[in-house]
Amino acid sequence: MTIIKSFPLIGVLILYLIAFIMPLIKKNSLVKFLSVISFSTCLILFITCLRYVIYNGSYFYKIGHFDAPYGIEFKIGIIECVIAVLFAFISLMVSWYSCYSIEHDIDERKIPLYYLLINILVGSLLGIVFSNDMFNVYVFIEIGNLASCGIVVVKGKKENIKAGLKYLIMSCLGSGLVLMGIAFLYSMTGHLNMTYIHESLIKSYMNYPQAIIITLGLFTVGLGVKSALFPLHTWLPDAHSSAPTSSSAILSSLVLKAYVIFLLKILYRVMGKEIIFNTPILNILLILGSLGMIMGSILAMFQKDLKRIIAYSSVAQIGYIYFAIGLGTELGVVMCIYHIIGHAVTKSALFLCSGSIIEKTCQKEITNLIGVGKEMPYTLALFFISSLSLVGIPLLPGFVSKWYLAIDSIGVNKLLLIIIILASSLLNAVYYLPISINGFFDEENSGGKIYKSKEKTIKELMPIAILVIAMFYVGINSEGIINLIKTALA
Amino acid sequence: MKDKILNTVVGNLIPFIQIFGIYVILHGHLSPGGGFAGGTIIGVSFILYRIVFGKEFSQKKLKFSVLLRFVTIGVCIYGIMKGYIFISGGNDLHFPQPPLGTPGNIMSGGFLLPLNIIVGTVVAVTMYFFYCLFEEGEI
Amino acid sequence: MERLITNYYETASIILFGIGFATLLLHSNLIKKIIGMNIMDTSVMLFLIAKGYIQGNVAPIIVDEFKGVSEYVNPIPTSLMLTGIVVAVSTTALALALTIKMYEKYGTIELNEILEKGDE
Amino acid sequence: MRKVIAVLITLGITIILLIGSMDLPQFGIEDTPTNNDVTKYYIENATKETGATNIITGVILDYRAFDTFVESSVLFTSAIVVMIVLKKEKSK
Repeated sequence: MTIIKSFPLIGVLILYLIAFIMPLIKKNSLVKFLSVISFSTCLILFITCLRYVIYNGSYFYKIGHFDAPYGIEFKIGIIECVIAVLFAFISLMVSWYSCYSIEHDIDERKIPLYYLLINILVGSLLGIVFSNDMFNVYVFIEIGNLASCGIVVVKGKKENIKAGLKYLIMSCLGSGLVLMGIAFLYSMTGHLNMTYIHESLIKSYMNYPQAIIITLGLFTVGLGVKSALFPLHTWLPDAHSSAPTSSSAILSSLVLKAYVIFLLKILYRVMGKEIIFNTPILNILLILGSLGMIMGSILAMFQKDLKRIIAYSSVAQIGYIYFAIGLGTELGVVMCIYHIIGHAVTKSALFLCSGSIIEKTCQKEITNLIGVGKEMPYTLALFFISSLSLVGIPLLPGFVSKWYLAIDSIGVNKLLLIIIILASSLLNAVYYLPISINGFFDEENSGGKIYKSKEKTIKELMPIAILVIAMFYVGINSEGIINLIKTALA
Repeated sequence: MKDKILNTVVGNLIPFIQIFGIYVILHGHLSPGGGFAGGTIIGVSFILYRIVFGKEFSQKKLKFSVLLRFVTIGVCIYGIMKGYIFISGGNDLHFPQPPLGTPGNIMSGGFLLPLNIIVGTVVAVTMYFFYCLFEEGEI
Repeated sequence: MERLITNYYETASIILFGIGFATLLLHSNLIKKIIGMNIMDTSVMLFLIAKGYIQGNVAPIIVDEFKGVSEYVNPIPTSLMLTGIVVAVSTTALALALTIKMYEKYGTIELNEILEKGDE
Repeated sequence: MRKVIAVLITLGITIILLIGSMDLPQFGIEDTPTNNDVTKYYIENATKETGATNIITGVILDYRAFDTFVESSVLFTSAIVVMIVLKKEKSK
């Protein structure tokens, strides 16, 4: 049974190896098939590994023959496995969806290269989640950076190139700061393995009072740029709205989250509670998160383009995640991870729905989409259900995380924060609900159009439907998921 | 470029550049250098070839499909070889491995030499790709 | 402040980092921005390399015979930066490629002019 | 105005980093946290365990081989992305 221990590594290697042979394949259908097969294999492997970890506890997995401080190692715990299952599941659904519709977005000869980039991107994100070695994470961040830039520019339009260059420069700035942070940590401790850095820092952090704070600042700003923390989010709307539909779904539901996981690792596994509670870092994250929750929604209200609205809403949701980290309690960390799961499922469903609406009607502006519910009732219904989750209707994941965040704010005696959560939910309702309501009930614009003329076939809507069912599962089974994450933290 | 002196000089120079690159790759585990440095040197020789002899001629000699196959299969073998070592090491299985040999010989160091050669190939071809794409947009 | 003078290598690389950052922010020319990015990357590499240096020791390559553990400099920063250099090369290549494409689409590489022209 | 803000941000970052680097150990001496057991282990055992007399090659291709594997994928990926961006399609 020891072979189960190497399943995470095998998953990452399978994604990379299948990606490497893709440029040699001439038939596009075979490439799509290979991509779907690789993601489903990963999903099976990670689910097996999750079951193993739940029964046997977390473990360290050395890569190669050499033990921890000399070689590189993975740390596989419950949280890592849950996130890995989530990533594999969502990328499987997105690549299944893209099988039917990718030809509308990009040139036919670039399709094998596109699937190659998606495979490499997901592999690198899994690497960031699993790895227990700082420099290894940095290399994974860089490859993810290149691949995510690649899936933005693959369309080849003017605005894609501009958004891609902006994204590349901003995220290079971010990874430069992260590398500087790693250099500071290395010169203070002499280790690159997170566990050993922690042991060494606990002994000697009193010797470096300023350097510790500066290191934390470097990591926060660097990863904040990459995960679109509020004042540093300027690249996100362009990149996410101009990319092909399936790329936007992956970028906003997976890529941003992996960096948050890395920041969590820095805060709790590398630094430890002793150190971070002596610095103002958590309060800063709390303030920036609250600002992001409010400002992201306000900025989204002024947008005309459907995909830009959803992109700005990502800024607001990232605000929730940082808000949860900033609370600084155990429940806060649990809700951060729960919100990562809930938001990933919801946001990918939203992007895929809006992508199919835009693809079929060829209209991007929401004022032109009035009455679209008569033509595409099922797609718009799925969109409506997913947007209800972000607004915060009971049973759906958005509500659960808002509820527990409010309880936690009472727990730390910051009642003002509840007002921020309520205001943010209201603002979400203000810009999400009109889209669906106008789509369904506005009769004027739909005169003369044939009913259901542009609806996608059931086969093409299946991935979105499965994502929405998964969303219900995450919402209804919230108790079980939260308890699972709690056992991992204890 | 149609210049006789240039063609002759470069035609005679390129083999020496390539031999130097191969030397750096093969001695990667014994002396300064290795796959990246040597690969760059060989890549430079390809680029020089393309500058001097022109697009059509070098496209015949260095075909895009062949080069692409070199890179992809090279990286694939790298992944399989290293994956074998990773999994055998991570599970403490001790699968058979090539012998380490006497340090200082070229044929020593187990997988180090083949890995250096693969890295060198990948780097050389990638450098050549970069040049061609930046210059003309074709390979 | 004395530490800044004894740590002159780190001080110089941090100032270099500042120069790169300023280049990135101040210039609107895309090529200059990329140069600034490169200077930043290089300065971080110098910073890390400096961590491995020990005065009077030789490079970690065994010539003829093993001299003893305390005769060689630290090999870890060097090997990390070998990786870092390749990463920087790849990123620079992609940024330059995007710049070429920008020039084809907009006819200029000044960011101000591109923003003025808009997406029409 | 933008330029003044940019200069101020740069100066701020530089000064903050300089303050941070004042805490760090001295440059060029042997008695620092970076020259610890791991370094000594690498120097002592690299030739025995990997067969390389160039210790750096031993470290990047054997002890930290996973880094190098990902790194060659970085190079491969960037070649692919540059190809996507710049390759002209032959008109058929």
